[in-house]
Order: sequence, then C-alpha cells, then structure tokens
Amino acid sequence: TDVSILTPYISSIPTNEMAQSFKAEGEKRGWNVTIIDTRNDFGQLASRIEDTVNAKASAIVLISTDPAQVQDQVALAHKAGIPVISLDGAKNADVAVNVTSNNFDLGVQLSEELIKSIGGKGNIVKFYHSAHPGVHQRELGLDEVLKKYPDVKIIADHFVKVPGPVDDGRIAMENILRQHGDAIDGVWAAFDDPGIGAELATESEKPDSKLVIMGIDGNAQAVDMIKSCTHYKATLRQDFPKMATVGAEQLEKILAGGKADKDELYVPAVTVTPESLGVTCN
Amino acid sequence: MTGLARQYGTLIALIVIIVAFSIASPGAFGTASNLINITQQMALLAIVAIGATMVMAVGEFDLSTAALVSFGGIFIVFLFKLGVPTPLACLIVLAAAGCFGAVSGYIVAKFEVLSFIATLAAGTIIGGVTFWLSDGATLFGDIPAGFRDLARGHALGIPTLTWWLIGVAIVVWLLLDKVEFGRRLYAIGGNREASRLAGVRIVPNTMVAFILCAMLAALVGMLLTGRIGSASPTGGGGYLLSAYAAVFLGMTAFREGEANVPGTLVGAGIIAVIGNGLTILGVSTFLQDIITGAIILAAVLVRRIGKGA
Amino acid sequence: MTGLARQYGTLIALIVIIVAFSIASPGAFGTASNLINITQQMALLAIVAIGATMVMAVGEFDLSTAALVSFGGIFIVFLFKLGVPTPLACLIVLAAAGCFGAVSGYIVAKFEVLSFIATLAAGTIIGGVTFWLSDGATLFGDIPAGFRDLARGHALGIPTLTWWLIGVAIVVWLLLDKVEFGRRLYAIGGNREASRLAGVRIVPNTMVAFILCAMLAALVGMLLTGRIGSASPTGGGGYLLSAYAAVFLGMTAFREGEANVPGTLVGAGIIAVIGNGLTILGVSTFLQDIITGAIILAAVLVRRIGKGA
Amino acid sequence: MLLEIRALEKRFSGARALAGADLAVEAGSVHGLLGENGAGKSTLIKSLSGLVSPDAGEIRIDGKAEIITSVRHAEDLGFRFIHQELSLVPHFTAVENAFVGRPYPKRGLFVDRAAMRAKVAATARDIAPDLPLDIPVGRMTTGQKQLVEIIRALMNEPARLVVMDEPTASLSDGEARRLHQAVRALAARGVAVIFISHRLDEVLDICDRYTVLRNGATTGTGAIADVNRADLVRLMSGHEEIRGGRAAPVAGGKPVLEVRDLPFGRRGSKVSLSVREGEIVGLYGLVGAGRSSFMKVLWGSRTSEGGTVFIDGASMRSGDIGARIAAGGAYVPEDRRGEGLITARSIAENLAITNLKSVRSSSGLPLTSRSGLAARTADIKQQLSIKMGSPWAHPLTLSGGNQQKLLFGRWFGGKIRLLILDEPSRGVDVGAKEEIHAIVRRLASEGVAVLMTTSDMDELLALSNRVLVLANGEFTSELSGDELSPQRIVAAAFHHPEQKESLA
Ligand SMILES: Nc1ncnc2c1ncn2[C@@H]1O[C@H](COP(=O)(O)OP(=O)(O)OP(=O)(O)O)[C@@H](O)[C@H]1O
Ligand SMILES: Nc1ncnc2c1ncn2[C@@H]1O[C@H](COP(=O)(O)OP(=O)(O)OP(=O)(O)O)[C@@H](O)[C@H]1O
Ligand SMILES: [Mg+2]
Ligand SMILES: [Mg+2]
Repeated sequence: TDVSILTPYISSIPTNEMAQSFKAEGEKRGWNVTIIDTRNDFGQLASRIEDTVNAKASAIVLISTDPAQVQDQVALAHKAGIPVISLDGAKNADVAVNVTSNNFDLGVQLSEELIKSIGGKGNIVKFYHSAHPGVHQRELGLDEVLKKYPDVKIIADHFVKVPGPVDDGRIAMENILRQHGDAIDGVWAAFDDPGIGAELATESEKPDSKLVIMGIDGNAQAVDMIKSCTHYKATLRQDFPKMATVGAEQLEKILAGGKADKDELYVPAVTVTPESLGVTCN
Repeated sequence: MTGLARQYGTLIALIVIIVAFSIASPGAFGTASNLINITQQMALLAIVAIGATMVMAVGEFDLSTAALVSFGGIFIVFLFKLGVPTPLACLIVLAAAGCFGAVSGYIVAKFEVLSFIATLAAGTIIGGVTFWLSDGATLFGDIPAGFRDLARGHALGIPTLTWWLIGVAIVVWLLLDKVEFGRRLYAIGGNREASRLAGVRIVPNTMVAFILCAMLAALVGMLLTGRIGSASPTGGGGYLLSAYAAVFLGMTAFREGEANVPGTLVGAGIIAVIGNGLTILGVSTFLQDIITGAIILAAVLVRRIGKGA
Repeated sequence: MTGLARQYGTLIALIVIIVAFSIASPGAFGTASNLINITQQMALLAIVAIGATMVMAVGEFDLSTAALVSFGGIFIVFLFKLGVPTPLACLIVLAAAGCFGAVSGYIVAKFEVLSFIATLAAGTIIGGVTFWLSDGATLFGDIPAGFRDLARGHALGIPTLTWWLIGVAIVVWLLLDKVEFGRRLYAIGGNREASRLAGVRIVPNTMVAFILCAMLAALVGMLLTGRIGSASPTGGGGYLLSAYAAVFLGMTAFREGEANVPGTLVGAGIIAVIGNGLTILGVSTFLQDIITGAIILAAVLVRRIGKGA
Repeated sequence: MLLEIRALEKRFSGARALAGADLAVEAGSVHGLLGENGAGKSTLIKSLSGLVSPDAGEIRIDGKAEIITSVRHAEDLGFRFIHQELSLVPHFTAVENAFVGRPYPKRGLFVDRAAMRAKVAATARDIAPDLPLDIPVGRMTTGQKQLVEIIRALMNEPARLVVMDEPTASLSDGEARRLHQAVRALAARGVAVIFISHRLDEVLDICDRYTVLRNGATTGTGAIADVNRADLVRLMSGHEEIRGGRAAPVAGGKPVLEVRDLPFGRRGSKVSLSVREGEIVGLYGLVGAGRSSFMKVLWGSRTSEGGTVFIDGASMRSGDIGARIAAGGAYVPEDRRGEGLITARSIAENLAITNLKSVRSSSGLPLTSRSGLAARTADIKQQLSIKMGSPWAHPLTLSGGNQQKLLFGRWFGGKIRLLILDEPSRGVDVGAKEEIHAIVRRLASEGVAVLMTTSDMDELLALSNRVLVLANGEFTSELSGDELSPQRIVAAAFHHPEQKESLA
C-alpha cells in the first residue's frame, strides 16, 4: 500500500510533526509512506497530486492545506478512486475526512487567554501570516474576540516573513519595543515562531518588561521558554501526533473498504502554561 | 559522438532522462497520458521562463517576475470580487503588469541601472502592492467558472494549459527568431554599444521586452489562479529561480550563451520531467532535491567536459 | 553637487535616510542604542553579502548561499545532538561548507559553466542534504549555552554580532583591497581572458572565493542558530535576494561596477535601516515593501540621473 | 641563438594556422614578423606564450628544446608579450593593470601602491609621458590602452625577449616614434624583440631582421638591409603591391556635412566645418586628441549642447542616430569588437542590423527572411570581395581585414551621403588596406562625402584631399594640396591650443 503525504509546508514544526507521526503510524500498519513537500508552492503541489494519482497511489494525505486550494487535483484523485484525507486542513466534498483542531477556535481561545492575563484591557502586538489560510482563521478568531473588549488595542502588527519567521519576528519586536516600550502589555502570535522571536527580543531589549507572550502550536522551543518562566506564558498545543493517529485510523478503515466516521473530526488542543508544566513563576 | 554531445548536450540529457524514467516506471511514467500531463505541469513555469527569455535576449535580468505572477493572481481575484467581468478583468491585469514592466524597462535602459537591482526593487514594490490588494490573505471564491476553464480541462485530448504553452511558445519564438524586433533584441543583448551606433533604439526595444515579460508573468498568475482556484500573495515565489534555471539550461541547449525559446522549453522540460518522474517513483522530497540538482549539473556539464582548451 | 551625488550617491542616500528617520522619530529611531542595534540586525545579512561580494569580485554569482546558511544552522545542531563539542563542531561545519564551495568554484572555473545555473543546482543539492539531516524539521535543543553566547549579548557596549560583522568586514576588506589575492580576484572579474593571458591562475583563485563565501554563509547559519536558539532547514531562504541587493547597491556606492566591501556595508545598512525605521514608525508590512523598493530604486538612480551620455 | 622555432604546425578544428613556420631570433636584435591577415603570426607567438600548444615542430631556447606549457612558464623564461587583442582589466587603472599576473611590490603582507605607481611612472616617462595613470583604462581611448599594454610589457626588468603583436596599430606618429626609440633601447641592452606590424615603413625603419609568413609557413627571412618594401609585399602576398593614387574631389560638389558652431574641446571653443560631395577630409591628431570623440558627437552617440549639424541641409538633433542614418549617414567606429561587431550574431545579421527593412520577406510585414539575409550577404561579399564562408558563421572567424569590411558593408544597399570613418584600417594588412582604400575612393567618386580619422600617416596621405589637425581637443590647423606633408601635419598635431587661440 503506497500512501503519499503531500504538503507545501514541511519545514514548519506542526506540519513536520504530523507528517512524521503519520509516517510512523503508517509504517506500523505496513504502508509504504512517502513525504512530498513543495516549498510553499501550490502550483507545484497541484502537479505533485496529479503525479501521485498517475502513479496510482493507494491514498493521499494532505497536510496543512485547504483542499479548496487544489480543488481540481483533489477531485481528480477522488474520481480515480484514490481516497484523500486531510490533516489540519478543511472539510471538502472530495475529501474523505479532515482531522483538525479548529483554527478559528484556536484563535478565539488564544485571544481570550491573552486578554484575561493582561486584565481585560491594554495594548497588544499582533504577529500574523494571513497568506496561510489556517493561520488566517486564527486571526479572524482574534478579531471576533476583540469585539467584546473595546479596551484592548492592537498598537502594532507585523506580517511574519517565511522562511526565517523566528529571526524576522525578533527583529520586528526589537523595533516595536523601541517605539512602544512599556506600553505593550501582550504579544499575540498566530504561531509560535514569531512569539519565540518576540521573547528573544524582549529578553535582550527589555528584560524587566511585564508583557506577556502567547502563541499557538506547542513548539518545543516555546514550551521550553514557558518552563523557564520567561515572558512566554502560554501556547496552545494542537495534538499533532493524535491528529496523525486519528487520521491513520480513519484511513485504515477506508482502505479496508469502509467509510470515515465523519467528514470532520476535531482533536482538541491542550493549553501549555507554566502551571500545566508544573513550575511556579513569580 | 562528443561533437554531438557538445552540440545538443542538454536536449540529449532530456531524452536520456525520459528514457530512464520510462524504463524505471513503464506503467506510470512512460504512458502517453502521463507524458501529456507533464506538458501541463511544465506549462506555467515554461511560460514565465519564456518571458524571462526575452529579457535575457536583450542581456538583462528581470527579478520581478515572481512578484508579477503573484500580482496577476491576486489582482484578478480582486477584480472579480469587485464584479468586473472576466474579459475586462484579464485586460486590466495585463495592462497593469505591462505598466510595471514598462517602468522597469525604462529605468534599466534609460539610466543604465543594473537590471538585477532595479528589478529586485520593482519586485519588492509589486509584492507590497499585491499584499495590500489581498490584505496578505489567500483569496478564494468569486472566481467565475468560465475563467477557471481557461486553465482547466482539455481540448482535442490536450490539456488547456498545454495549449497556452504552445501558443505562447510559438508567438515568442516567432517574435525572437523571425520578426525584426527579435533581431534587434539579440543585437542589443550581443553588443549594446555597437547596436546603438548602428541605429538600433535601445530604450523602446528594451522596454517592450520587459513589458512582454511582465505580461506573461501576470498571465501565468491568472492561469495559476484558474488552475488551483485560489490566489496567494506569495503564490509566484516558486517561479523565480526555476524559471531562470530553465532559461540558463536552455542557453546551453542550442545556441551557446544566448537565451532562446526552444532551449528554454528543453530546460523547463528537464525540470518538469525530473519532478514528475521522481514523484512517481516515490522518491522523497529530500532525495528529489539532491537528484534534481545533480541532474541539472550533469546536463550542463555534458557539453563542457572534454571541450578542452 | 551633482558631481558629489554621482560619486557617493548611495552613501548619501543612506545618510539622508538615517537623518529623515531621526527627524520622524527622534525618541525611538535616533537614539544611540537603536543605531547600535541596527548594526546587530544587519550583521547576519551583511556577512552573507560580504561573502557574496568576493564571488562577485571574480565576476561570478553564488546562488547557493541561502542553502548554505540553512545548512550551517542545521548541521551544527545535528552535530551537537551527536555530542560533538562546540569548537570541533564549528570546524566541521566550516569545513563541510568549504567543500561545497570548492566544488561549485571548481565547476564554474574549470568548465566555465555559467555560475548562475551551477550554483542554483548546487544550492538545490545542499538544500536536499539539509532536509535530510533534519528530516525537514526545525531542530531545537542540545545547543550549548557557550555556543549561543557567540551570537548573543554585548562586549564593550557593542553587540557580539556587530563584532562579528566588524571582524569579517575588516578581514575581507583587507583581502580584497590590500592583498595580492584581492587584486587577482578583481582582475579575473574585470577581464577573465586578459587575466589568463597575464598568467593569473583562474581555477584556484575562483575556488578560494567560492570557498570563503560558502564558509561565511555557514558561519551565518551557525550565528543565526545561536541567536534564535533553533535551526530551520529553510532558515536561510530570506538571505539570498537581500544579500545580493546589498551587494548590488554597494556596487553603485563607491567603485562603479565593482563589488566592494565598504559598498556592501552601505547596501546592507540601507536595507537594515529602512526595515528598522519603518517598523518603528509603525508602517504596515505591505507599505514597508513598497517604500523599501522605492528607496532602493531612488538610491541607485541618484547617481544616474543627470549623468547624460 | 636565443630562440629557434622549427617547422611549427598548428590546426584549429581543421583550419591550418601554422604549416611549417620557422623563426630564429638573436639576442639584442629587433626581428620583424610579417604576413597578411591570417598568415599565422599571432598563432606563432601564442605558441611561445604557452597559450597555444603546437601539433608538431619544436621550439629551442638557447639551443635547448623546450615545451612551453603555460603563461607562467613563458614568463619564467624571460618572455614578455603584448598580445594583439587588448587584454586589460577595464576597472583597473594603468598602474593596476601593469601588475596583473606579476609579483606585486609589498610592504609586509600588503600591496604597496606607492611603489607600484612609482615603478609604472618610471617606465611611462619614456614611452608616454602624458598618459593618465590613475583613471580606469575602460575610460581610455584605444591608443591609450595600447600604451598601457606597452608599458606593462616593458616595465619588467629581467626580460630576455619582448614580443609585440601590432603595438602601433592605433598609435599615431608621435607615440610610435617614442616606442621605436624604446625598442631600440631594449635591443641595445641585449634584449631580443619580435615586432609584428602591418606598417611596412616602420618595420624597415627599426628592425634588424625580418621573417615573413604566408599561409602558416615561412616564405622568407633575412636582414632588413637586404630588402625593400616591394620585396616584403611580394613575400607576403605572392604578388606585387598595388597602390592607388589620391582621388580628386568631385568638381563643384555641394556641401553634404555642415557643422556650425559646435562646442567642442575642454574649453568649449566652437567648431565649424563642412565636407563636400566627393571630398575626403582627414582628421589627424595624437592619441587622446579627441578625434574619436568629435566623430561621436557628429554621429550623435555623444550628446552636445548647442551648435548644429546638417546633412544635406537638414538639421540633425543631438543624440539622434536614427535621423543621421535616415539622411544617408554611415559610421565605421574605431573599436571593431567593442563598438562595431555584434560578435555573438552571425555575419548576415551584422550586415543587416542597420537596415532590417532590406531583408524583409515581404515589404509590408516586419519579418526577416533568411533568404533575404543570405542574398544581402552575398551581394555585399561580392561588392567588397570579402573572404568568408557561410553567412551564418560568426564574424570573429574572419581575418581582421575582412571583419573591417563587414563594417563598411553593412551600410551598403541604402543611400550613402556621408561616410564617417574612425581608423578604417586598423590592424589590416597591406593588401586589404589597399582594398579598403579603393572602396573609400569609389564611394567618394560616386559623390559621397567622407570624413575620416586615422593614426596611420600613410593612410592619411593616401586618401585625404584636405586634413584637419586636432590637438588637445582643439582644431589647430587645416591643410590641403601642397601643404599635405608629414612634417607639417605632425608639427600641427604637437601644437598647443593656447598658442593657437586665433585658429579655432
Ligand atoms: N582559436 C582559433 N580557433 C580557430 N581558428 C583560429 C584560432 N586562432 C587562429 N585561427 C585561425 O588561424 C589562422 C591564423 O591566425 P592568426 O591570428 O595567427 O593570424 P595573424 O597572422 O596574426 O593575422 P592578423 O594580421 O589578422 O592578426 C587564421 O586563419 C585564423 O582564423
Ligand atoms: N573635446 C573633448 N571634449 C570632451 N572630452 C574630450 C574631448 N576630447 C577628448 N576628450 C576625452 O579625451 C579622451 C580622448 O578621446 P578620443 O577617443 O576622442 O581620442 P582620439 O584622438 O581618438 O585618440 P585615439 O587615437 O587614442 O583613439 C577621451 O577620454 C575623451 O573623453
Ligand atoms: Mg594577429
Ligand atoms: Mg580614436
């Protein structure tokens, strides 16, 4: 059984974790799993799906991609009888199942958490990357929450450049700190990488600042920072290995001739905080 | 034998690669339908590369092509969201891209600024405009099916995208090889000062090359949007280096040191075939990169080794 | 006045930009600590660009620098995970990068393959190796604090990264401007055939330029890892075009058409100052791109306009 | 015998460049190496410099057979070369160029620029006292570049043999004479010199011995004292020299080129001149006098403020080359490779680029036809008797004289009213030079006005009806009829403009 994992974002930590976990799960089941990455390029992603269909693979796993972004190719696979499942993507008529944490909900959760920790009012800095549809959903979550808190203001925002999001976030935060300094109460990072950059910047530029940084993904470096009682106070860890496991189970059913349990399965996210890691900071 | 290798080394490399993959995977790679599909997969890259070929023919470089691909994709969806009908929207996008190209070409030709830095700056500006049009987000929806069909489906058993490639390749090949305009471009690229002294007008000719290159890049942006049904503000990023790889591979293919359309097609073909073949063989991305790099090196070295002093 | 603009246009552009930002934001931009911080922010980019300057001095191009930056970062963490001690690990990374550079340089100089395509292929291969070393993942952990301190903190009030930049800039400037080796590189870059006729040995000199460029890129990869505490297999991607933008800006800064270290520093300075200043002023990212592009264009046009024929 | 070459052979992909060339050079002598374009002179000396490895034959140095493998090897043997193609680094100054590939003077680890400059300046004092040493050679004139090459070769003391491949091709009489003195001084010190030149009079003047090559083989060698010009020409070409006389201008021709109050020269003094139908006006001056610059202003490739240029009464806008071509202007630039030929394109395209309309497949469509290109090439080839193979070959495969003819030929087919020639026969052998002169005379007799500049006094006298002399960017005199003698012309060229205020 040949299973192809296709994604444009293999070097991002969550995508990679899902891909590697899925590969391990698949190999446990005796599948031959190949990972194909297209370096942020959707045109190429479309081509690679076509190739995989032509190679008559047994199944396709799309990771971190909204199937609508490559709709025709997904439909092509579906028509060719090759099941497509999506991890951290979106529901789609031609996709058997999408296993995900709801990105919009993640954004809402993060925003609530951050705003709570700064006391319901104050200034926040936003790091975002709207070019990625999933990450963009989190931003929409923030917008939704902000409607409830008129006293919370975004005083600076930064579109994070990839590749190199950590250093880009760091340089941006250094500069934002120079302009706004102590006026910053919180940093909202749509994913952990720029949050890590923001923490590094704060450490070296304004170590005694009271600002709070929160992000999404459960990136190991971010978790480490949370454990070390830095400004980084929380990250929402999507349970990527779990998503991969659920995905593999679903795919196993489909390959055995069955059907997926539902067209969308949610794997809840876990909040990582100093408390949850068993450390007390003051 | 070595003479042949020197003359047509890169073309031979392409053929060798195709034969090798066909033997390795006769059922999947070596089928007519897959080979036809490769032409569709290479189409967008090849069209960008053909545009770049014109700019390289005048001896310049356009680093803003990738930004223009993204721009084309985002701007057309932006116009669709405003309710502009398909034909008009396409014209507006092409005209806007043409304006960007005209400005780059004018700056490069008139002020003799190095095209590398001028078009890099132009690309940054165009990228900013693209982000601003889209708010940095991937745009979905509101794309008319009629527009999408320009980049989907088949006609006479050949994918529509392949038809686009055929059309563009023929037109630009005629322009460069048969029409007076092409003679002037190659003359400027060959020796700018000599051409100027012989009465060739540098500025307008260079500008037209940049304009056409920009329009083709924007066209690819639109076709890409049609193909995948969405537009990302960074969607064209992947086309820059590989398009130039195709042109440079092509420069070693037929006429030594001159960018030319048939060569560019061979170059784009090599890149597309390697990607397709290795995926079909189930080679992982990391290894694919290593093999792709090695094959490209081998393709350009074929001509060189044994050339002697 | 116009004479001055022509001679030092790009340097003047840098000064004008700094003055303008200082007026717009005296409290945040125009402070000593911010200006010092800019030198730290530009350091990594500038070191890559200085490496590229050497390759450009021999008239070639190295597109594998970005891949080498990523490689340097991933490979050092990979070695740390194997328990290799810091000094040895650094040496191994530099040596490995040097080997990649030597191969690229040899192919380019010996077989006269266009460096654009040869180093693009080399970069693809290096990228594949990097992905393979890291399984495509960002590597984190096991980085000794001693190593991280090479890229963090201050000495004598100056950031450590700035010291690195100062050191590298002085060494390469001496190499290129004061030592025979540099004269040979510029001779080859200025007229390869003439240099060959004069008995300059093309292959070894070109190779050394590529080797040093590769080592500097890998050094930047290591410093970046030290700075951010993790390494991504695509972490160097952002350095390619901006490093060359710095070099090309610098070529217009002092000696017309020759890549040179002081010029490259000015070029990198312009890019860093714009980024810093616009962020401090709270300009949105999209507008930042547009303004950055426009300023770079203006900086190179300053020299050109009014130059006449 | 310092150097003996015996039966040297070399083929380049089929073509024979050397077919049994012999050459023997004694220490302390100046040896003239002669031959038509393509005879193999450059190939012969390239085998001495290690750039070409001969297929057969031997090279003996001090009686010992030696295989020269590289440029360094040749330098170690004490050989210095001035190659025919200018080999300079454009960004480098004269001083920097002089040291490329040579050991640099050093202070500690670092290159000692002051010592470099002092060394170059010392050599330059004798050869070219006026040469600017500190500007990039890319901004120098061809003649000045040539002087840099000469300085570079003469600067190094331990030389045993200096080979000069056409060192005087773009020097005018003044500079050439200084070079001749330097060459004799070298010989007096015991250095051997191989001197390649197409200017036979200078060879007769300064050489002790000669060797003539024809089709890659030696056809004669001996002492200069035993031969005259006619003998040399016979050895080179196998037939007698043909020399045409100066043509008389068309009687009552109307002015074609008229220049009024054109500011020129560093002090901006105004120039007026006119050239009539059938007239050949020669422009003379020393290296760097501004002859080429003046022609470029006339042609519109350099812009100027004020003044007017008329062709057949129509005023030409400054900088508008197209208008000049439309009015029947034609221009042959000085630097064949840099400004003349598009070396990467075929001969046919080089001949058509000035007039693409003439090779259209049908007059209404801007399509270039291959047969049209071939036909135009065949036509021009026949008119100018160009020796060439396929029209699709690249121009650099032709000999220098034939390359030069391409630059004339590309203006054929349209009407030619004004012909501007900058060094029309640089590096061209006696026979081809005569053919080119015949072309110029023929055009003039058809009513074309010709404005020409040349560094070659023979050529100037052979063609011009009238001579204008430029010194330091200013016109210093106008000579015609009986006034046309080398002495008067050179005297005017050395004149300083300050003393000649009234003439401009
Ligand atoms: N590298 C080369 N490849 C092919 N043919 C060559 C090469 N070099 C020289 N030739 C040919 O060899 C012959 C001799 O050329 P060479 O340059 O030695 O002539 P020359 O006597 O120096 O002529 P000129 O007076 O024009 O300089 C010519 O026919 C030339 O075309
Ligand atoms: N009238 C002038 N105005 C401005 N610049 C001048 C003028 N005359 C000469 N120059 C400058 O002086 C140099 C000599 O120019 P030019 O090429 O015209 O000399 P030339 O007489 O043709 O010398 P050569 O015999 O070496 O070709 C050039 O660098 C040119 O820019
Ligand atoms: Mg010769
Ligand atoms: Mg001249």
